[in-house]
Amino acid sequence: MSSISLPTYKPADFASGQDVRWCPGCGDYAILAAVKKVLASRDVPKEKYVFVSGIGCSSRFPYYLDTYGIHGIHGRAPAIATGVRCANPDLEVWVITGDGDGLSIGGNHMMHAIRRNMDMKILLFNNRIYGLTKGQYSPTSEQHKKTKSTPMGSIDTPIQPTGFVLGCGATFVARATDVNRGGVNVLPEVLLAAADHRGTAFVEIYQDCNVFNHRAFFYATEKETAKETTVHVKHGKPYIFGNNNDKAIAINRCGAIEVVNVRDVSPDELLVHDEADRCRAFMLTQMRYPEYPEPMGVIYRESQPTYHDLLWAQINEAKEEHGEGTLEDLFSEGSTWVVE
Amino acid sequence: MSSISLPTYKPADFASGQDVRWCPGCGDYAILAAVKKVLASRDVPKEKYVFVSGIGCSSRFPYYLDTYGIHGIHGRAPAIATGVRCANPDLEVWVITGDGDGLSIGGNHMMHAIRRNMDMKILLFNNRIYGLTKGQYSPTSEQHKKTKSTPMGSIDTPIQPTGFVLGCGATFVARATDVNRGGVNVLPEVLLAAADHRGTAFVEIYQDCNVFNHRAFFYATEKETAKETTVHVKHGKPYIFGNNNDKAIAINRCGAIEVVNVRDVSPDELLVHDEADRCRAFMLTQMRYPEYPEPMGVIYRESQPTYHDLLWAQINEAKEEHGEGTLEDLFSEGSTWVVE
Amino acid sequence: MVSDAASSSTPTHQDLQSVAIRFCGDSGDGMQFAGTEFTNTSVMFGNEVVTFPDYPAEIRAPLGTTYGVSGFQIQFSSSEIYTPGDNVQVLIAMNPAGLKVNIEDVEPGGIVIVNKDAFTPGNVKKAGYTDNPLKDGSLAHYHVCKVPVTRLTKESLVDSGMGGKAIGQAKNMFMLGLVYWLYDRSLEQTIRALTEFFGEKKKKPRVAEMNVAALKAGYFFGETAELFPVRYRVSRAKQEPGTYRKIAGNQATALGLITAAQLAKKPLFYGSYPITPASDILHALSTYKHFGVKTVQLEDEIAAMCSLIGASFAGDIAVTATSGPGMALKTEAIGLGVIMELPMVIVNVQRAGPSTGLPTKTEQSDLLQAVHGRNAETPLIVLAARGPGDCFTTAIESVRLALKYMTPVVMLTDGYIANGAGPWRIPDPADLLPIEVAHPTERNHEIDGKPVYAPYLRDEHLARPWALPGTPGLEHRIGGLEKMDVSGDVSYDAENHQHMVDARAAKIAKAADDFPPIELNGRDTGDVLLVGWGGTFGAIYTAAQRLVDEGHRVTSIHLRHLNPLPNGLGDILRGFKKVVVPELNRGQLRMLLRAEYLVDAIGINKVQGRPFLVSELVDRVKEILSED
Amino acid sequence: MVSDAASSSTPTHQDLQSVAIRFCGDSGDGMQFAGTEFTNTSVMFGNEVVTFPDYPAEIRAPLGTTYGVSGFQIQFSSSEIYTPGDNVQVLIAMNPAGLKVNIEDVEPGGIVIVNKDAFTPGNVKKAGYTDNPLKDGSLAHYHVCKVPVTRLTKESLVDSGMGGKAIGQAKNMFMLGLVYWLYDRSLEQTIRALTEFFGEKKKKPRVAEMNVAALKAGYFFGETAELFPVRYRVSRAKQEPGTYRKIAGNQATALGLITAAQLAKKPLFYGSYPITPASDILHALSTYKHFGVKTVQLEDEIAAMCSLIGASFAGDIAVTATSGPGMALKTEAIGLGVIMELPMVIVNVQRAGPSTGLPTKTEQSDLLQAVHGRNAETPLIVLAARGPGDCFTTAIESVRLALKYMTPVVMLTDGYIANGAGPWRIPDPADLLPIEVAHPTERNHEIDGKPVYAPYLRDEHLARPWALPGTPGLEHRIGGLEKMDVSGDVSYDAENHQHMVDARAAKIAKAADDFPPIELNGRDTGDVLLVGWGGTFGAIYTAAQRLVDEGHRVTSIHLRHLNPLPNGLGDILRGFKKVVVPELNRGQLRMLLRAEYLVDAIGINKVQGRPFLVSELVDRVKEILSED
Ligand SMILES: Cc1ncc(C[n+]2csc(CCOP(=O)(O)OP(=O)(O)O)c2C)c(N)n1
Ligand SMILES: Cc1ncc(C[n+]2csc(CCOP(=O)(O)OP(=O)(O)O)c2C)c(N)n1
Ligand code: SF4
Ligand code: SF4
Ligand SMILES: [Mg+2]
Ligand SMILES: [Mg+2]
Repeated sequence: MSSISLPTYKPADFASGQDVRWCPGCGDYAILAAVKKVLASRDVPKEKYVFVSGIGCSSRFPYYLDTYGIHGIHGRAPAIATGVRCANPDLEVWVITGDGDGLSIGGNHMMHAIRRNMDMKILLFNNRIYGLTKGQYSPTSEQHKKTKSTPMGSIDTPIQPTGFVLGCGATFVARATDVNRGGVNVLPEVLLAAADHRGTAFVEIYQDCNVFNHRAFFYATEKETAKETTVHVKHGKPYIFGNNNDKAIAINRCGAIEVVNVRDVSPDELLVHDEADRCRAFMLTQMRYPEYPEPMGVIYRESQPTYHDLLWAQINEAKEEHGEGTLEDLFSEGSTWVVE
Repeated sequence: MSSISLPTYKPADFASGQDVRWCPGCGDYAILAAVKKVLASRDVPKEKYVFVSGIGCSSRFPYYLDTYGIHGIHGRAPAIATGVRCANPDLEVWVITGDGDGLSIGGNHMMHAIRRNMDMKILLFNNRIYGLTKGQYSPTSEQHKKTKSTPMGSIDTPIQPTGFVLGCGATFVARATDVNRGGVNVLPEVLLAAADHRGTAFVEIYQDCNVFNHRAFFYATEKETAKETTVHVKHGKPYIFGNNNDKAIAINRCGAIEVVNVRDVSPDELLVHDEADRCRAFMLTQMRYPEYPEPMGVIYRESQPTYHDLLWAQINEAKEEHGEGTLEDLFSEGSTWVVE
Repeated sequence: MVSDAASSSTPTHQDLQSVAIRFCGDSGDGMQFAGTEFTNTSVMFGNEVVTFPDYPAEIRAPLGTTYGVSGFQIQFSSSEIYTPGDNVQVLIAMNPAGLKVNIEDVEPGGIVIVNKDAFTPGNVKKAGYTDNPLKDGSLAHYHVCKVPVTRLTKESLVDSGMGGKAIGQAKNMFMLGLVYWLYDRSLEQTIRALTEFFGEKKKKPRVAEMNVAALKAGYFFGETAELFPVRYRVSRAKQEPGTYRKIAGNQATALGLITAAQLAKKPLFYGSYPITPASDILHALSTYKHFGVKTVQLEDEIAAMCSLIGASFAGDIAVTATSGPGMALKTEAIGLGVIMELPMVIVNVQRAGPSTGLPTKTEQSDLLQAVHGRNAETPLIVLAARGPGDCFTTAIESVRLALKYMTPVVMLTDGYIANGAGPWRIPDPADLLPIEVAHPTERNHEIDGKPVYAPYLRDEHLARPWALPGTPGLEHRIGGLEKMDVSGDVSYDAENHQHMVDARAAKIAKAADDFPPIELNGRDTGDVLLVGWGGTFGAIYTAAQRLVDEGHRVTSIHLRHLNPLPNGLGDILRGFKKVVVPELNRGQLRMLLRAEYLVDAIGINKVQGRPFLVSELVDRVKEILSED
Repeated sequence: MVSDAASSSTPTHQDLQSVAIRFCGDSGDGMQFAGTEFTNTSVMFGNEVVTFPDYPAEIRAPLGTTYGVSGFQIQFSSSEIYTPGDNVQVLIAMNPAGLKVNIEDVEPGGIVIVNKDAFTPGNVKKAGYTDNPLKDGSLAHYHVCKVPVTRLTKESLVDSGMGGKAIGQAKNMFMLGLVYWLYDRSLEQTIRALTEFFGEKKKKPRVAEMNVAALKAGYFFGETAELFPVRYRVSRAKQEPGTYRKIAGNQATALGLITAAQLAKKPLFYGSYPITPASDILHALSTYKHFGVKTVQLEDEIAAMCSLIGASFAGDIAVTATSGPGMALKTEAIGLGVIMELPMVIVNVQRAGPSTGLPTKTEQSDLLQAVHGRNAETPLIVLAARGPGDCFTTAIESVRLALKYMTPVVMLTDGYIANGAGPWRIPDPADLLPIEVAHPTERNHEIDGKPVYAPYLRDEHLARPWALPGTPGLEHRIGGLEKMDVSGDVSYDAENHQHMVDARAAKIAKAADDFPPIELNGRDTGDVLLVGWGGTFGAIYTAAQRLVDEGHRVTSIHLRHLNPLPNGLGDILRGFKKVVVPELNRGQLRMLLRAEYLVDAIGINKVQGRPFLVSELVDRVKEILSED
């Protein structure tokens, strides 16, 4: 469309030059690499990006990208990003958070950024543990997990992030893994879709914490199991999975999810993924390993006006109605009188 | 079961004697009366009740009940109640909150109390407005609403409380209206069910704020409309509603909700309410006026161990394993040596 | 003396210098409206005016109870005044509860006008009286006018075709009309206001008409009933020439913020969460979208504060306002603002605490929180406004300092000045100094011969540069970890930490060089120096004047700048035998002055949710003068 | 002098009074473990020991970089010591980065043992050296032992059947073995620890065996390689008779809290959210469920603090711990605790700020936040522990005061003493005073002749009664609104507010009567009084001793009680020409002392994330002594 030639980037152009300080083997490295690739593939000049994070291992992310960035305080990245978002509609805002940062202390900002459809991409690095503080359980840790703070096993029921954000009214919900040595590596596809979404794009990324919760998601990333334990969802495509692509997801008469054998259903009767169906999406997010395959890819997407679109619309409307405000107008509003 | 005779109460026994200071015509009065009735109808001695609230008109509630009570700080009632709950398993804990208190500033504590299945009843008085601070919009206010803080109309998408708490993993979700001049007054039934639930019982109550948001829920409470705009859900019973009881809720092949005419379906084919189906419950909560009738009654209920049950179980297990701790044990743990 | 509406005498005119009058009644009685209208009429007439609205926390407290009483006090004068008056000369009581709560503040011989119809046995009892005070002789020291306001209002509106309830709500206008008559005021302003509010805004022209009718009926009743032996006149005050309007503190704050943004040629971002008594700033600002003002109501005060971090980073003038409990929640994020060295203004409209406290009452007890209430060494600038109109000036200065020193600034006001109103001389926009802001567009430094953007390279004021996202080549990342001087990289280096802690402190300390010299109200030596800050200005100033008039060697100063303290303050303090610090807290400025200057400052402290009375200060200073 | 592992001489024994030794290397090199084991062995041997672990914020910072260096310093002694030592006599450096960062702190002539194998060109460069420091003569002032630790460890474990990675991880044990040999220490304690940790806890007996083998190999290498001309002996310290154990500050806090709960015969509720360096208290307490301890990890610090309100209301001993940013978040709810007058303890393990700051470094910069950091007038008790073992005592006193005065108590520790460890003499439970707690079971008051429960009827200490939910007849409701004296009903009354504000303040002020008298380290008059608080005790005490030894008229006191300040402090301060306040902040206690006593206190301030060196204090005090 525009004839101005945009810079073309290589992923390495997005490296900030700071030494990356995650533990060797940390899943965060793979995510960083994938994000750099996606940024390089897009038409957005790098000075337009603002990466905002909270506190946690994952939240160190902005330091490693040569864009604008804020390493905030614990749990508050969506709120900080809201300020950035409202101040300048030309920027592209990404939030990087962890399962503790984004869902424990920061759960409320997450909820409200999402319900407001605040235009930002939120990548939640879910390693089911507090990494930076050295291994306490997090809101996504499985019940009975033994950690530093739960030597007898945790007694909390974990939150299910994608289901939670659907309940908050999210307009874009996706899931991917940091790496994939088995099935399809959906991370690039999901990141790109998130980047292109207008509104809050929520992406849960299963991330291996090599030190405090190693192998937590190996069922979903390793060759031996990935195809049986995950299902790659794509709009308009049936929910087929399994080592032999022989299983599919169906919905029974009462509206409940079932796993069926592909051979038992005629191909055109196979249920296909409808990105725009929130209730279906909710069902998909309730499918948990090991009972069900877990959905990967874009689980839900709808197009809604964003908060800042509406904000600027009101500003413009006000200016049209009242004219651009001047100090003279401002001061002399209401009843005035003159003393000579 | 027990032979000790329990006190029998009249609702008036639960009046604290403090003058009730809500505005004339406020929906809170009806809720207070209903709660007093339910308390009086139960076998629990009144000193066992602790009512905890945050800040807001609704949060004045505990002052008016002659039980133990804490009028807390804004948004924090579930967290305060968590402390009460863990300290003494014999008490019965009720949380009273508003749409601002419980879902704006307090959304995070709401989410976590719910996911932990912290044993408490949470009554959320939803008047879709900030009452106490004189009329700003709240997280449940409809988009475009003009309020003191949104003179051009609010631009936030409202949160849907029952859907939100289902996404948080709630084990009990119900809805009622403060009064009902049309259909069935489900408030007593819902309060009683909540009282009897072990775990977090979340109850949304549509409440009229006579001063700042009058008539917000009249569609659901008034004679002319209530039967068409609400559907009373009961476990095992079909979803029949309408002035002539001629409409019902069904689920289509793709798992989506539909309104059907009762005559078009054979009676035994009518979909019946299954309290234990979370995905169904989520669908029900997505039904919003005016497109759909809104569900009233117990939308979801499941039985899960409560947080404090598990907490005490660990304490008892530890005591069994290590014996009741003594200071001698405590001090002399690990390596010690003696200086003579 | 109790005169009945029926009794009569011929009124003559008497000139007064100033009058304090208080309207009171149930919170549904429209006393705030009546008081506001009386204020408007008086300021437009040309009086000096100071107001003090005082209302219960409940939206509509139960009728007839003392805790449901809503009051509005106005002092209007032909000379300069700075307080709403210690006592009132006139009390308008719409019901027994109002009378009960307020009668003590009426001067002996003062006028008390009551709505006689409201003194039913039930109401009398509800108010906590055993006997009807209109009958038991307890009001003998006052000039009491018992007017059957309810009945007269009804009768005067009998032809309006309105329902009884609506008519009942016009009582306040009847009463106001009567008071207008008594002080020889024009009804014009109020008639216009009623027409605009009910007629145009609410689209209820008949309600407007009815209220106008009641207003006039009250006025005419005054004329015909001959209740009062005299009518009073308070003539115009000599004011600086100019165009004036009435302004309340919160409104002035809003206007100041917009003005500052315009002067800086930058958009104003206001992120906040409602809380009494700060919400009115949000309400006001949200009506100025055509000034490019963005008001965002967030989920809580933490989010509000954090939104400022983001908005400021991205280049807006970022402001929030709150009150005590909200301020507590913001402190963590304010610390982030301090270490990121981003400009922003946090307005704290103080209210009585602790905790939820007395949410609609005033207090000055958040000063130490503003100065010290964050983890670690987090110096920032703290200013306080002294009165409603001064909120405008203070807001502009707050923004100016925030931008110049790249720092969060806390601006303190309080419930008393936020809700109180007075006349405000409208400034000429051309007289306002522009606020300079520069955003780098080029790399500002070299490392190893390569040009880089160094976000912590300080200027002569020790302020760092403010490069905005969107600027090519200046990409940088900052946050809450300690950062390396100049480069802004994360640094755990010990000496660097010391350096940065010291630099942040030095920057704030240096800001004092920017403050105007302290103004003395009086001579620079003497027996007592009164040192005040914030909304107590009027009472302290007036008390000092009165003490000087009585021949005492007393001077007062009023600090706008509380951190850093202004240059030269120590010398001023040392010029006086005694330093006395009146505050609506237990001695917070006093503690700062003692620590800084080692002066044995004495406090006059009051923590009652109400402003000082001038007489309290005068009496206490006299005691102090006579001690030793 | 650089001796190679190959060179040899016959070692003799030399007795030393004390030695400071520092282990350093990559954060993955197991330096914390080695240091801890050396500490354990030393304390069990009977030395006085003070430790200072210092590690980077990253879990596993990139190998070989200077910011990834992890250090652990121990001073062990045959006489009383209070600090880990300003400089070290021995440095163990596992890699070039460790050497680079730490070499400056080694005394001239000190021993430097390096893992020669780690000095590859790549590592040397990564550490920021241009040349290999082992070869360029830059270490000429030290006794450097270059040991090929990697190779020797490998060789010694070649038959272990373990993989190269596991073997590589045993290097630290080889090095530790060598050091044990040098200081003539038994391997017993560490062998037991390795067996317990790897063998029993981790169920990896082969890893345990391998580490034991490496440890022994290191020891034998010392014996055979004859690297050192002498071996050193630091004999047992004279300690008070009793049973001892080693304890770190956070562990002592945990034990103190449990002890206090047992002394009060009440359950301990601990509600918290993880944050470095406070999390270890949570970790420790969560292993004591058999003491009835309830540890709840909440969603954030606000929830944690609020859970204390609920738990305390319901009758538990309610405690939380956090650090700076978390403390900021708690302040609103602490205010609620103050007005509800509920007992609870908030532990703040201070770390370097502002904001996230330097999260693993120590600082004392939250004192003013503890005292003033809440909205409105919210007085509470503030205590600070002076060392690891003292955390135990301070925790008990905090609980005791909280219960007696029905108030939140803030207990300050810091990263330095929380992680640092020393020997602790185990008290005899019978010597500990019980803590009395009474819960009313009967109505305590009458109103209009009817018995009622009055939750704000104060006792002789001005404390209110603590009736628990579940008690029939005492049902009551309290919260954050100001309450009527005695009855506890909501009250907006002005005089009552004044009374309650004053009563809360008076109650806290009175608590000072409970504090033990201030102990002077030295005479009660002199030239300089050093006033310290918190974790700087060791450095200040030692500095004062040294100054006295050098003939200066110096005394030191160390305050445990920071709010209210202890009785008699003013008199003590006035006994000295100068009052000097050393703090790891910019002068927070100094400001409190100046304000309270109008003394011109001088600060010695350091904000570098590290503790004071004794020499820094000594030098600075000498300067001060020589001024004027
Ligand atoms: C207010 C506050 N509370 C607590 C902390 C300590 N803290 C830092 S990161 C973190 C949790 C990290 O977990 P997560 O968000 O899952 O990130 P990860 O390290 O696992 O990537 C905590 C509790 C803090 N920095 N600030
Ligand atoms: C920390 C804090 N922020 C803000 C407030 C002000 N405030 C009191 S109640 C309230 C909202 C009330 O709305 P809601 O919870 O819906 O209760 P309602 O009054 O409508 O029953 C607010 C914003 C406060 N008391 N404390
Ligand atoms: S602790 Fe875990 S999440 Fe953090 S950097 Fe290391 S491996 Fe990654
Ligand atoms: S403001 Fe609304 S919610 Fe509050 S008491 Fe009045 S009617 Fe009820
Ligand atoms: Mg995590
Ligand atoms: Mg509400």
